[in-house]
Amino acid sequence: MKEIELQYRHPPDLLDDGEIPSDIRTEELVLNMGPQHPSTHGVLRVVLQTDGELVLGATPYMGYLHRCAEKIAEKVTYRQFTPYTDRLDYLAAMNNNLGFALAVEKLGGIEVPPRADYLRVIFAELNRIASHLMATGSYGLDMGAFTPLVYCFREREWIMDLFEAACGARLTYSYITIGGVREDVPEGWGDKCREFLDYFEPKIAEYNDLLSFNHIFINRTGNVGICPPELAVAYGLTGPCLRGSGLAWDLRKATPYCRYHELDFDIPVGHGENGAVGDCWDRYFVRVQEMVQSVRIIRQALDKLADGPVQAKVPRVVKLPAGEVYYEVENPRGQLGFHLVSDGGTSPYRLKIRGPSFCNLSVLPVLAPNCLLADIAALLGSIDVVMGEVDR
Amino acid sequence: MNQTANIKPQTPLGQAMFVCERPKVEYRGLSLKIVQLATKWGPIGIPLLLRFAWGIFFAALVFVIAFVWVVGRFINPLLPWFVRDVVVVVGLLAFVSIVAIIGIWGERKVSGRIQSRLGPMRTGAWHGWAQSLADGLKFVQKEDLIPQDADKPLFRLAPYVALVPAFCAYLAIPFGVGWVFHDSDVGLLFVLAMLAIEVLGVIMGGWASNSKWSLYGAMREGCQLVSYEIPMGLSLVAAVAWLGSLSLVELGRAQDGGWWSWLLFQNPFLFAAFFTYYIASLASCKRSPFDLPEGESELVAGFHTEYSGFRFVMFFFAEYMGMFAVSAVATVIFLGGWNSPVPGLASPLWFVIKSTFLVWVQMWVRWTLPRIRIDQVMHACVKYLLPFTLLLFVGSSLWQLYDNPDHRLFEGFAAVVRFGLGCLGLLLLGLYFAGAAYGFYHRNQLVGQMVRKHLPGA
Amino acid sequence: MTPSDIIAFLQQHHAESVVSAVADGPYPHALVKAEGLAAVAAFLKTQPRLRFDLLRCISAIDWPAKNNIELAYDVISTSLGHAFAIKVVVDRADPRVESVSTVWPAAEWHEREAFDLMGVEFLHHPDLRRILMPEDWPGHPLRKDYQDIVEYRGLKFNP
Amino acid sequence: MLEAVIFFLLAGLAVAAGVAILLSTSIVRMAYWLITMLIAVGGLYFLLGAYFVGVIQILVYVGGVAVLLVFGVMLTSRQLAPKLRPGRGEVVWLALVGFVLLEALTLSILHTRWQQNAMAPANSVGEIGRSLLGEFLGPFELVSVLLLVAMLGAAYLARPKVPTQGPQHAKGTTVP
Repeated sequence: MKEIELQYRHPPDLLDDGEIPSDIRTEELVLNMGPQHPSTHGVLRVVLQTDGELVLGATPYMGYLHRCAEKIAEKVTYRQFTPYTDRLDYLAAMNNNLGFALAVEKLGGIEVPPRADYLRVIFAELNRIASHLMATGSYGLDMGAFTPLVYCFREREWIMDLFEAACGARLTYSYITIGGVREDVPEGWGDKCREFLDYFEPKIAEYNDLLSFNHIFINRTGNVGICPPELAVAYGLTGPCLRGSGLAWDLRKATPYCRYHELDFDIPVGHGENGAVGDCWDRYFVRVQEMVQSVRIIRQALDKLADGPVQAKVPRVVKLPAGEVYYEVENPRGQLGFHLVSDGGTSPYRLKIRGPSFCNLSVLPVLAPNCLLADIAALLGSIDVVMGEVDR
Repeated sequence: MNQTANIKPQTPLGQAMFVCERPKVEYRGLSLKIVQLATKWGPIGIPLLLRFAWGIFFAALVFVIAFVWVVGRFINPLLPWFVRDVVVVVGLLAFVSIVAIIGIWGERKVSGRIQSRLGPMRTGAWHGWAQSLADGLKFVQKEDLIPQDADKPLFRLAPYVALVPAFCAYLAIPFGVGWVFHDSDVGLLFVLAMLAIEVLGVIMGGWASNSKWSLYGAMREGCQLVSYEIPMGLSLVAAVAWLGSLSLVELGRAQDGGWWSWLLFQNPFLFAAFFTYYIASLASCKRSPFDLPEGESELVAGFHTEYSGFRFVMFFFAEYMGMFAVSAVATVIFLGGWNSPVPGLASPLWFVIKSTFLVWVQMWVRWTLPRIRIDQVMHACVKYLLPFTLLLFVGSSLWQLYDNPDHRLFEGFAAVVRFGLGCLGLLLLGLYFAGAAYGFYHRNQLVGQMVRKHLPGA
Repeated sequence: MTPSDIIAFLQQHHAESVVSAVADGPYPHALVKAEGLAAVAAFLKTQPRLRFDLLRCISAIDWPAKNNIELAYDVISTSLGHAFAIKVVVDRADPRVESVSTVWPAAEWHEREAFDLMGVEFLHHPDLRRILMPEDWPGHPLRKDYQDIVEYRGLKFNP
Repeated sequence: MLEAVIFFLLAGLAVAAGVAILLSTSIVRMAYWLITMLIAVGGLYFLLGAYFVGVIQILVYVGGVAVLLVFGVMLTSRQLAPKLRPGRGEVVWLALVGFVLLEALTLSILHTRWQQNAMAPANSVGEIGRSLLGEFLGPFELVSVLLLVAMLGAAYLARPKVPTQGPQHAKGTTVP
């Protein structure tokens, strides 16, 4: 059967050292991890070929959450598709909205007022923090530490509160729309946001004490699933996975959108402090450091936020000129790309979505061999896939 | 287990995705009776039970106290030995059940507090104390699932094999002088033997489930327990060699007379042996960071993945009973058992308090640390714990050799070290209580203003 | 390098493969013959002045009116910071094109997706299977003329 | 009276388990029957007042040896429920060997002069320790050397199959 015939690049024969007689060798076991498994973070199925605890090969199978977003896009108008982008990476809905809005604006030549641009930056970065909180917390959970998850959720709740105050939703916002943001933030929202940042910044040190520099945690994640930068680039890894491999590549710096070029921030990269560069710990810690940078960005953006309109003059039914565009933004999980083809109508002729998790996950079969079974959880958690985006 | 690599499934690909028909469930025998009773009386009985939970709780408390008093005062001397044994065993059963029930509730409260939550708050009137009772009722009503290709007799037997030895361990644990079912001269070995049998139930359940995740859990449990028994035993042997007895009652009695006479503070090697024992006992109870057999992020639920209903509860009970049992052994051997910190107040209450504290620390560790990987577990045992405990054993023996009236100078040195160790222990305890008090005082500052309103009971 | 420089550079070295190019507008790209794709891809990746090492996306666009399927390869260089795209047009009835997964391993899954949803066959792909749809799903859903199926494995769908 | 009842219960269990080992075809079941028998025999030791031997029987044989046995059976068996059936030729040989053993046991039981001794003192741990390190010191040390050799052999066989974690993870991959 095709399904369980695993495809190896180089089938490792780790057991054959020429001395151990073959009859006391253990046999290989095919282990079906998922689609429902606590550490696959959704409905991912990984077929593992194992020898005892040693994983010899892993083949991911996706499609359990395939909702045909690209096909739906061809049937609905541009504005109507914004809520569907919420469901791609449901942990970073603001960023998805932003990517789609920017792609449409690029093709339609729509200018966005400055206040909307700064609000977009603020909300995108807040959502980046929320998403990274989820990633770090659930990574602790994958490693068997329950408490960081709850702490991270405690802070995430606050961000959800801020989002709720701005747009009324806690998960699927559809707040950043074509031409700006849907409506202005309520009175005093900026102060609440600052209050949150003041509260949140010291908490990052707390996570580091509790989890990042925990000896067991470092032993579990350091030197595990090492992805050298060449491999990461070759497999199209982006976001924290690529930066964890030591490559300072961030679209917010490389091809700045919104107002990121006016804001001052650093690109954290993995240095291999606790193992080799590009191991799980590096990928994890890049996320923690990115939260600090996001806080910096939000503070600056809040300072620059001046009164003004938050919506450009865009007709109710958006009509784009015929043509195409490929636009990418830096999402919490990597670069989210929209390849938008228009034939001059009111709905996209074709919309291809490049989910960062989709590309990040493709490196799993390469990194998984020679890991232990428990390392698969570490690996998957550090790649931090959201299946809504892999399957779209 | 290995057939899967060779034998291909007969069903075509993707078939399992679209199974619409649910297998019909048939209740038979006892399960049928329980489900019938539960569906008939549950909707009335459970709310009533919970409404009068306080009353029932106090009534039960009064009844148990009266029962123990009457048995101890009047019935016990009159009865033939086997009837007395039955009574004591029933009492012990009640005690370990309460330990497990309170342990399960306590674990949830502890985890809640550590995670700046509240834990169960609704069931029962006060801090959700009846939560484990409600859970028990739920579990009894649950469907008793057995996987189709499971080895059914072994699958049914496994929870008992896990539970019964965990209970049997209590037969030799003394709660005080005279408060022991059977004072054997090999009591310590008996407890260890019983805790060693417990692993059989786990392996049996893991294997009989016919699930690969369960099998992995069983394998991990097997390796882990067999290896960690050695450092655990060696740490205890150091203590046993110090006092020269395997009888738990003797060991406890020898530590009479204040906290400085506890074995923990007798020499630095025993002080370290307490911690090696405690670490090894965490591994033998499958507690975090050694909870690999049931590591839920890796193995779903490990060896009890396929268990549901009351069989699952039995595994759960076995775990909490085992936790208390190893803590009880640590208490008797290292912490002076039922002896009070100041001389003359020996009581079984001290024993329970100390053991509960150790169980509490197990929970504390569990909700703080991540899980170790299996190769690190084995390395930690073979490379570090085992040589270290051997060293402790040798060191403790040498210390004993010199610590006698013939070596005046050394005796003075030993006294100083003992005093220092005692102070260290007290300091640690004081730090702990200070930290706990600080955390309690600042409990409202853990969460922000906007977050706090989401907490239940806020 | 600006898109026009890249196009000029490409036309200089691979004049026989590059059909046409668009240097301005929101989507600068070069249209490449299907036969020359592998060579152009390797050139883009390895040429020191281009170094397009990160394949961002492969998009397949169905054009029933033109009776072809366009494949767009969006690439970016992490070392030089410039972005570009190349396009290939394949026949709609028999879409075949050389796989670029030997140049960019990232293409492997993108090509599987294009195969799955658009029915483009990639030659010399190491593992060309469906990726999102079930293995036995009829048709390629993202084609413009795709008809919704009414039944799949005994499961009836509402129209 | 009660002791006799318990004795017959335990002895019956031990014999039944022994027969069950012979009759069962699943190797895992056999292992569990063996454990049952070992526990029953341990119970007999308890009944005899030899607590130390009984406890050691359970601790070592049930807790250690049997666990490893089950473990090994689980890991190395070819199928999920391995069946063991002797071949035709084997049956003859096994019957012969069994018969000879049975004969030898029966004869030795019949020809032994059974004498009733007083029970050994209950506190036997010290006695055992003294005799082990006194009278039987030579054999004791010999056995420990044997165990050491066995341990070294086991360690040799179980040399790390897990590759040392390091940057060679991605060695097998082709990065163009």
